[in-house]
Amino acid sequence: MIRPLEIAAGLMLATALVLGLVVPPDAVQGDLQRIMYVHVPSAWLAYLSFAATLVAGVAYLKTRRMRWDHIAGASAEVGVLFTGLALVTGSIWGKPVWGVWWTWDARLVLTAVMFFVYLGYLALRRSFDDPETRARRAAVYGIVAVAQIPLVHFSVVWWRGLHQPPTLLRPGDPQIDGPLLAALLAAVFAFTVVYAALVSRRAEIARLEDLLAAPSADETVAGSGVSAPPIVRDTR
Amino acid sequence: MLGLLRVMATLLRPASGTGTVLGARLATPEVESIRPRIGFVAHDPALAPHLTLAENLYLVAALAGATRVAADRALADVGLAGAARRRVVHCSNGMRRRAEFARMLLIGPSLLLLDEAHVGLDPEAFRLVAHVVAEVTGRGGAAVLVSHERERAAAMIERAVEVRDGTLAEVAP
Amino acid sequence: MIRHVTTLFVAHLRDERRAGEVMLVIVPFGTVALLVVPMAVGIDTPLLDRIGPGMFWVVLLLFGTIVTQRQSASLGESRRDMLTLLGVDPAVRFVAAALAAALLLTVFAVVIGAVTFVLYDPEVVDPGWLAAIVPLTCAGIAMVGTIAGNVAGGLGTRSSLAPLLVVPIAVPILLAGAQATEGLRMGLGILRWILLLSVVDIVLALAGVLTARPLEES
Amino acid sequence: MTDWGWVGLAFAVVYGTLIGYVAVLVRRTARLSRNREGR
Repeated sequence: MIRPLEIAAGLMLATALVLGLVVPPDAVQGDLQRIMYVHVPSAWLAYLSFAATLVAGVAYLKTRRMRWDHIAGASAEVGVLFTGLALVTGSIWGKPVWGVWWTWDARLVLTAVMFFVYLGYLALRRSFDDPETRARRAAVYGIVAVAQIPLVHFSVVWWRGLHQPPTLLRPGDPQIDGPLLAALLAAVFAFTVVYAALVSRRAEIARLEDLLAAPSADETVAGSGVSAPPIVRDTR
Repeated sequence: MLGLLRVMATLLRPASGTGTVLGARLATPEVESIRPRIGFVAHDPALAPHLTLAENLYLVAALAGATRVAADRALADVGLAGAARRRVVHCSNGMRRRAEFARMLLIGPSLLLLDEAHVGLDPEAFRLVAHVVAEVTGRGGAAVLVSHERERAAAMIERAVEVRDGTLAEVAP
Repeated sequence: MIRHVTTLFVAHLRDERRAGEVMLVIVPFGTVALLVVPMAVGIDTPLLDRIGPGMFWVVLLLFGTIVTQRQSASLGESRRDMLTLLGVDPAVRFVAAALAAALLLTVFAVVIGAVTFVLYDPEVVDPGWLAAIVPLTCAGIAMVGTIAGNVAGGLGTRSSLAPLLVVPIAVPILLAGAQATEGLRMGLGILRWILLLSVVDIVLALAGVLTARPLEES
Repeated sequence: MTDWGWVGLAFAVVYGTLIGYVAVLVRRTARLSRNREGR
């Protein structure tokens, strides 16, 4: 059963794909600039998904409802996917333009650092089998990690400086306009809807997996989580 | 059985239902005021491996606001006066278990929770369990002893409760 | 409260002095790392002079993380329960552990600093500033490491997972330390790196204290 | 490699990965709901 959100996401993705290929090439960079239509949305989602993981983590710690933990985990997994894509497309853009796969551009470095923070977060989540412990520990690390992101940003920017041409990673840059801007915004919007659809589906999977793993009510396991046993008077 | 003991020790939040320990409602901030009155001896002893038995007890004394003299006396009471300077890593399991009993004597809890405390103890050490329990109940406190060997503990039990597939059933002691 | 911190702090240090894991295992390991680098990059002295300080900071971060994950830092579950029942606040446990780690890291830094000086013969940098930069970076690494240790507490994979949790978010600490020393060498202003380091340490101290309690509930 | 070659590569990587990930999610959902009925 495919949800309406997923149909919308599919259609918008298709439109963004077509738009990205048919709009006229950039006056300066030619067709290469089209890579922006996949790179910029991915980079944007790298940040968005991390923010969502933070918010969901805080919400879990407040409400203790597993729903939030599932969203936090799902958003991190989808987030690491887009962060990886942002890095790959960044390299694919860099090779023809600068002749190198990797440039120490402040934003690429920041994206790479976030990529590894995500990997740490996901590795942490996989290490726990008790959902409660996993949710709590992941939420705490998520908060600490995201609290560091602005500091990472400052340190990298001070170190490398922002002397990169703004069109490389800045969405909606004044230098591109008209149809090119429309294609870029369409792509960013489409990818965001795709992100939402993927996260909701992945969170659903996480919920099912937790249900499957949890011992059902009648299978009590002595020594681990103890369900509240009624006191029964039984004098033998 | 560790789960239920840890709930009673206010260390594990009950998944559902409520209860009170020493007058404090579980899973509420109230428990923090009664925690110092709870003594909990779990399976593996709460001892720093590289510190000596005495140093471990002095640490507990410092945190619980007791004196070093009291710590030495507690060690002597459990027959570890001679081994006080020995590092935990060089002590036998029996000696580590006795050090745990010394810790209980030192902090003098109102609620004593012993999880399989006498498993694998020689008879002489088993008498220590009775001694520690008596010390707590003597002061009007309560002791909860979890064990598979009911007969051995029978002497010091007033009430017994059995766990059968998740249900607690009170049985004759 | 302060008494609890000092009591636990002293216990951590005595535990470590007895175990000797930092001085007899991690410090030698850090020294070996500094020894093998020239084998890889060549022993062209001007090059070594250039990369010396950088190697110092990398070894301090990577092996410093191992210092925070040392055995005597990880209290077993029963010892954590004992401290909880004794009324020791989880935040106090964090502060004591982080302080102990910071002190051990500073000692570690001084030793590998000396080793770097001997092996790489870098240009002498104003020790006055270093005396401020090194402890600040050690405090930062200590706090991130202690938080990561608590987050990954009780896991068999802790010693490999914790470094992955620490290093990416410790980038500002590494950059501040390395760029500050670079600034000293080139006579550039380093105040902003010292400022960044202080902000990072404050944020981490707050994060450590505030997350201590949620981490501890089971 | 021509400009269009690079563009094609970037699009293929991004859209290919997304479709691949959707396929993984669909397969996992199917396997999970089958397990839940089976219990």
